[in-house]
Amino acid sequence: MDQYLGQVVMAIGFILAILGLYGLLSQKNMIKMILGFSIFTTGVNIIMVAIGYVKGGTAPILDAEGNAVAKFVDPVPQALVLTSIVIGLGVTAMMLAYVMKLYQDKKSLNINDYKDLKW
Amino acid sequence: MDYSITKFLWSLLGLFIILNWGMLMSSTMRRVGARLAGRIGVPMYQPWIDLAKLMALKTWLSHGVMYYIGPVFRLVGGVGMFLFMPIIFGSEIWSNYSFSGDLILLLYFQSFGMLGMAMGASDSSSPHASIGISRGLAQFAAVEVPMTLAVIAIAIQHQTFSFNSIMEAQQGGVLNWTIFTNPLASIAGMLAMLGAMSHSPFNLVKAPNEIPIGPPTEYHSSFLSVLRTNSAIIHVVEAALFMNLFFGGADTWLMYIVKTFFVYFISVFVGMVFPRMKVEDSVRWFLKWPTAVGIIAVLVAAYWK
Amino acid sequence: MVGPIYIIALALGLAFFLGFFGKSAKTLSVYLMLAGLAAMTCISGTWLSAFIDGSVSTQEIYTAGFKPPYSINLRMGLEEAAFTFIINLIGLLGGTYLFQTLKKAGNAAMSVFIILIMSLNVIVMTRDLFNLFVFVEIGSIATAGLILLDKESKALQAGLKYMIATGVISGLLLIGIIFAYSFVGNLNIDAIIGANLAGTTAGMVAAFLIVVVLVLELKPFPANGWGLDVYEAANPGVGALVSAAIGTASLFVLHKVLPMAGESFYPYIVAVGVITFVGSNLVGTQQKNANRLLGYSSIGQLGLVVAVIGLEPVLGTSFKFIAFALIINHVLAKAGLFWISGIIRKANISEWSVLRTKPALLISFLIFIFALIGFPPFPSFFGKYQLIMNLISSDNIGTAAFILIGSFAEGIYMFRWVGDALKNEVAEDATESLDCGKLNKVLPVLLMAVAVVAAGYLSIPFVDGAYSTYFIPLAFIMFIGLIDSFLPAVVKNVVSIAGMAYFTYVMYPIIEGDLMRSIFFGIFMIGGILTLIPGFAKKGKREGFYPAALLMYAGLATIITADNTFGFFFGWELMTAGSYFLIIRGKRSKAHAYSYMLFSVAGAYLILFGFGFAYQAIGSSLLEGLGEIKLLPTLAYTALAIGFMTKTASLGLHIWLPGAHGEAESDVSPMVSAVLLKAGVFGLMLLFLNMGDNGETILYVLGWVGAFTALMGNLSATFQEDAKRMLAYSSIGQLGYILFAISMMTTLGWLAGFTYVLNHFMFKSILFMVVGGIVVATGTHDLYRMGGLIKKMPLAFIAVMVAMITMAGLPPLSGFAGKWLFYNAVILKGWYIQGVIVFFAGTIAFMYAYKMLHSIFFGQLKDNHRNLKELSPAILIPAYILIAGIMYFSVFPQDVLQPINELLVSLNLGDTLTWAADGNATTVLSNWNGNAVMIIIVTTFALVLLYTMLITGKTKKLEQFNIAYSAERPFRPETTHYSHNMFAGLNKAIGFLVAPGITSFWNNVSTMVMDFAGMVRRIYSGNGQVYAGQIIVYIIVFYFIALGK
Amino acid sequence: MDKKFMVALLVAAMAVILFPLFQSFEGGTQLSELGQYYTQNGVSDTGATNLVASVVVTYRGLDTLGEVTILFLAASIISFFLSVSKDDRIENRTVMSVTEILSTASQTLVPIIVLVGAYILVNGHLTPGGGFQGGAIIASGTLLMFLANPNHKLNHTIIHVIESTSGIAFVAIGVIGVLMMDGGFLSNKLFDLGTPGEVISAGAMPLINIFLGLKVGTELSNVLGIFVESQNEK
Repeated sequence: MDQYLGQVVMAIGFILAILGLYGLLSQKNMIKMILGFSIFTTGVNIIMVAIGYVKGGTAPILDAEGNAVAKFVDPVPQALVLTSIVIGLGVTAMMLAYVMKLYQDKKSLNINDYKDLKW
Repeated sequence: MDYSITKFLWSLLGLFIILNWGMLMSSTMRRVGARLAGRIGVPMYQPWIDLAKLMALKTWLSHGVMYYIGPVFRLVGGVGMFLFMPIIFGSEIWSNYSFSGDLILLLYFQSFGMLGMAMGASDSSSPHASIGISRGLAQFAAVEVPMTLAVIAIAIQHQTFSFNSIMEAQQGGVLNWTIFTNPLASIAGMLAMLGAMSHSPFNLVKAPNEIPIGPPTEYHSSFLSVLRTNSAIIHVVEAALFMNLFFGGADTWLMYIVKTFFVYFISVFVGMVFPRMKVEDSVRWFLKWPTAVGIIAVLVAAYWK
Repeated sequence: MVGPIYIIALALGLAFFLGFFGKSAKTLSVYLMLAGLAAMTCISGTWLSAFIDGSVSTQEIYTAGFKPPYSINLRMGLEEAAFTFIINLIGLLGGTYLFQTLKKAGNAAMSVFIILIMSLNVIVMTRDLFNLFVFVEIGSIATAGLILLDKESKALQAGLKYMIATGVISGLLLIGIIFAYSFVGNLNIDAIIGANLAGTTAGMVAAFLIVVVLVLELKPFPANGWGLDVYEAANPGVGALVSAAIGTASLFVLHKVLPMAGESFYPYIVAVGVITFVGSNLVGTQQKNANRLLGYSSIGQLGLVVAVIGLEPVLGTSFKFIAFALIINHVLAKAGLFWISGIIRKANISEWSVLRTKPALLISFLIFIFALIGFPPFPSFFGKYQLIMNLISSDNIGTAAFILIGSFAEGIYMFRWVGDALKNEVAEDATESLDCGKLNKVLPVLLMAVAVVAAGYLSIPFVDGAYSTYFIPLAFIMFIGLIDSFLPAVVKNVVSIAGMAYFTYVMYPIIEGDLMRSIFFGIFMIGGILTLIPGFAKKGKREGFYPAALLMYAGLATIITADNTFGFFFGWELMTAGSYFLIIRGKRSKAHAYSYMLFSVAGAYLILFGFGFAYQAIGSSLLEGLGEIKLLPTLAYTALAIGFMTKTASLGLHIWLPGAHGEAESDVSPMVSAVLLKAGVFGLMLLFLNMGDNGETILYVLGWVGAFTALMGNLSATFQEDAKRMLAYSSIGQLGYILFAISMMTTLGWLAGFTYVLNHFMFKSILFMVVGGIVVATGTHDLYRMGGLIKKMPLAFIAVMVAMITMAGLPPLSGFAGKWLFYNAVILKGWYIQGVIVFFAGTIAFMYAYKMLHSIFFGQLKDNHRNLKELSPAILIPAYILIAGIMYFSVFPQDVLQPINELLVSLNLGDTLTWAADGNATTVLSNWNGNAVMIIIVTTFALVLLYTMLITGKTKKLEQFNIAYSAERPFRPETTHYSHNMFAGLNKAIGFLVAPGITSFWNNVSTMVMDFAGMVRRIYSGNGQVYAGQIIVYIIVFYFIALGK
Repeated sequence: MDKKFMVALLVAAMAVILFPLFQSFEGGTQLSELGQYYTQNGVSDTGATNLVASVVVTYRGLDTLGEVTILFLAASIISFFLSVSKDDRIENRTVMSVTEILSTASQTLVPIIVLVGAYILVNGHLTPGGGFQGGAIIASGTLLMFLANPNHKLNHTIIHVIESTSGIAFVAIGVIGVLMMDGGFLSNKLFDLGTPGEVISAGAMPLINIFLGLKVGTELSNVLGIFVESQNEK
């Protein structure tokens, strides 16, 4: 299992990203679209984490003396994913706010009802 | 360039001969026409009497300056055409002022009198005058097409626009005449001539009999005498033009008279046989057959060049 | 110097600081924000000036005290300084512009605004890939926030679509970045570029994802519905930011990151850019909403720069200039237009006529539009010229062609817009919605307008063949423009004529000794002065007339004096612009000026295209290159010929002329007809002299085109009832003669051509001046409503008669010289049938000459014209000066034609004409002595007149109605004036020849383009989800085309 | 064609494009160049034993600043356009009553949550955690409060003051790094790096973590508060 941990997590990441994309593109309900988007970003985040994986590695935290006790996983993707999560959060929050406001306007969550601008 | 008084007097004499010959020809034709219609016709001297009478009638009336000058333009056109073309081939005395230009000059100078006349008649304010002019111009434009084609074919054939050179090329026997060396161009040219002479069937412009239409209708007395003078001159000059181009020109006055009479007779004869055409029909007709013949003539000439 | 990092610190600190105020102290907050933006602008500005001085070198800024790649670093070099400066400046001016809106929206909006600008700075400066991602996201979110400034439902929808689209692409960007990190072990952009990421399949996919997302940030056609909605729905102030600032930053990023994907990827970026440029502009042709239209244009312009970025390896040393010129042009013009849109507050472009109430804004608007289309003297003109030259030099002919097509498509809607603004009625309540009371709205617009002109001036050193002297007449025109609103027309006329005379005096030495140029220079300059004189008859201020006229003449002069293709094209475009503004002044000229402009622009691009081949041949702009074209010479020469023929209005390209010349103001018509058309002739002559053996076929075809143009033009003129249109069609016919004549490429042909050029210049000036004056006096264009004016205007009549006799080519006037040369040339050349067509056209010319003389001057005087007087001396004096010219030419043709003959012999066109001392001209075929003809005819005329007077005596004038008319005496002039449908017989016989087939052909073409555009734009369904799907489709298609192998 | 089917096709094509990426992934055999550097030099460079924290706060401090900015932006924008004017506001809207258990539990749990958050935040440079994590936990306390009492009012003034102060402080620390230490923006070496493993160590990192935590915590709370309050619109 350990042998393929990286690949498994990576696969999960890709599958989630693709599924999230599918949800975003196929659901008419805007809340569900945002859920799809969330799943998509989660998948991407998982991919990022998986990239940093090193077989047999542990969290990149040194012991109290500041010595490396074990083989570490890559700290960089972990740091990046933190940023990525926050960005995803910000974007999702904004999208939700938009949808709330749109719903107040037309009382509909169907994306097809918001086509005032076109051509 | 000879601008001497002698030259001037010789030309004046030529003009006088031609004027009288033109009037004679006109009365002859009127008689011929009358005989064909079973009438006796006017006496041979009728044109002289008419001219004298018209000249004697002093008019007091004019519609305006252009009305006055219109006949002047017209006569200048006729006289000018006469002056720019040599009368007798090979004769220095009878060469007129042909040194100043050649066939091209003549072709364009034709229109000089027409334009002046048109403006003069227009100045009379009568719609009939301008109706006649508009028809005349339309027909003239169409006639010019086969005419131009014929001229170009001849120019290609002889590689010149000069009257003297064209006539020279036709010397030495009837078979050297353009009508035999270049029959297609001649046909196109002669057909164009029918239009240029404005006889029936292409005389809707003047249409003298049925309706009072056309520029000459607007003029009377001495103005009309100027126009009559011009028409006598122009008939001969036109005929001489075609004679020079197609029938070898004239090297004596006798030949001149015979050949111009013959050319003139053709146009009158056709007129006696065919009824008058509407202007759109005549435009179509000129742009159809004579033009087709002319194009073939040009192509053939270009091929043989 | 203040470190660039302070831009970030300052902006963020200020943004956070504004949070203290909560909802209070809004005015103070706005001022603080503007102060912050000003400080940011200053920082980048001082860096920029230091870089230009060369006093600093590129700086690397390390954060956290560690060297890259271990920490994030920023770079400040010349390019970064320039781009951040532009962005900050747009931020500052945009913030100023949005002052009231931001104040109303509150402190949060101001924070968002300043953060947006800050993020763009970082995007430009950062050299770290992930950092780039973070700040791109900041930019996106900030934009999504600003879209809501107006809190409208449409803005909300647009914002959501924008968020969905950017969300999807940023996720994909992240995948690309993390894998790039995985492959290279690094996030530093320079390190990744150095590591050959694209070397492996997976690495290429990663690089592809990064690049394609950055391309998508630029809203490539057709995956850009979300971007368009933003432009349409957002406050125009925000649209300006999106288009100018964000677009600029995104372009820089693409440029920065593109090397990751390797050399082989560049062509695809070119394709993406070109497709966007062409597609977006084409679809834009159907658009009427101003902001959305600006969106289409923005996307198109950015696409053009994307293509240029992709062309970097091809463009070499010119790349930076071209890219920067196009960007700066786009930024300044587009920001200005968006801001104007916010002031105008009219959604539909047809209501933009309200601009006319604000001249400063109107002029700015025109500057921006002409800058966008690439007219001189704006930077995009320089950029596009150099771009096309380099593209063709490097054998990228297709790319060059598509870029020109895209530019033309942009012209289609831009000039429709200009037409609407200049000509549509201003509704009474239209000014109510205007929002230009505040200086902070108007000032940024004016600054942009000044800046775009200045940027054009600064472009001069970068383009081969561009001289600063080209700007001298422009400076004079600007001066005239400044006094335009204050002074009466008379004063401006004097100043203009003086200016032109002085300019002629100064410029003449440049071309002295070159007879061909001298002739055209004479026509343009003397013609210019003479055609300005009738302006003295006009009253009022005539705002806009003098700048336009002088612009045209400046262009014409530049065409002649230029020694290189750049100068020629510069002049050509100035002339086009000037003449457009002249033509559109006519009351009913909107549609005609529009079609004039479209043909002109298309022709200009063809010329530019052809010039590219000349540039390719010799590697510089010199005109000599025209003769050296080796690469596709037939294509190049054909393009040039068609380009010039749009100006000479040859058959098929003529449909703009009758309306444009016919509807123009009375003193504009002679300018654009008698003078302007000769520019096309000059171009053709220049071209023909250089074509050599490659041009045989082209010349042969053009000969036929010329012949049919002459026939069609004259025949159409004959059937016109509108006096000025008749003259306009007559111009088409005359230009047909000229085209035919010079296509023969023989001394006689060219001599005929020059004769026609000179004659047409003189008689058409007279005709348009006098007839134009009569049209104004009688208040009608219709010939059949005039009549009998010879009694009222005898001098005008004589002028028209002389002009008409010249036109008809009757001896003894100079028109016959052309005819005589023609006959000789035709026979010697062997173009018999074409020649006959031309001669037929000549006799037809005779008909409309009569129709015009008769209808105006003869026949019945109308009751409402009984009080008319002779035309103003302002018209008659220049007309009679020209008549004197015709007379001189008629009496002494050899004085004019002999030098030209010598010139033509020296040009190796053959020596076939000899001149005798007495003026007799001889060819192998014919002779003609103009002098003698004149003497004989004048003498004969005098004698015959004398004779007539002798036999006639003194006459008395008849009353008007004293005529016999079908046995009735008429009492109304209208019933007795035979003019309408005068040549009915001819029309019945051959009228079908001029059935408007060509007009309907072009109508069909334009309908087809419009329908196509209408069809394509259906992809913008308005559904945000569909837009996201389109992005995915775009990526997939792009991937399989670029990497599918 | 069915829309969903088409979307599925699209997504499948996307998967095909992404597949080479997946295929190239070898399951983590060795550290990247950067990772190696950080594990070897991270402690000596920054004095923090939590390497992730040293990357987040120091090496990639500018990203973190950007990240905070994004939250700030989101909060600002949402507050800007979801804010309800006083006239349209219902002061106390009736909501489903909350169970005794939830309201009581929240009263006890919230302080503990905040405390945990504070701990994680302060020890960010030593143990897993840091400013973001701590801030997020603190915000979860706010969430619990709202769940227990939807009509709870946040004091926006305090939130704004904390938010702005910590934001400005963050930027100020960065600028001081440039001015004083010549070490570059957001340098960690403002203070002595100290002994790795101790609470007061790792230079400016703990301070930054605290400001970061405060900012994140207040911003997330703010966003929650706005969402809740926006439901009060008539």
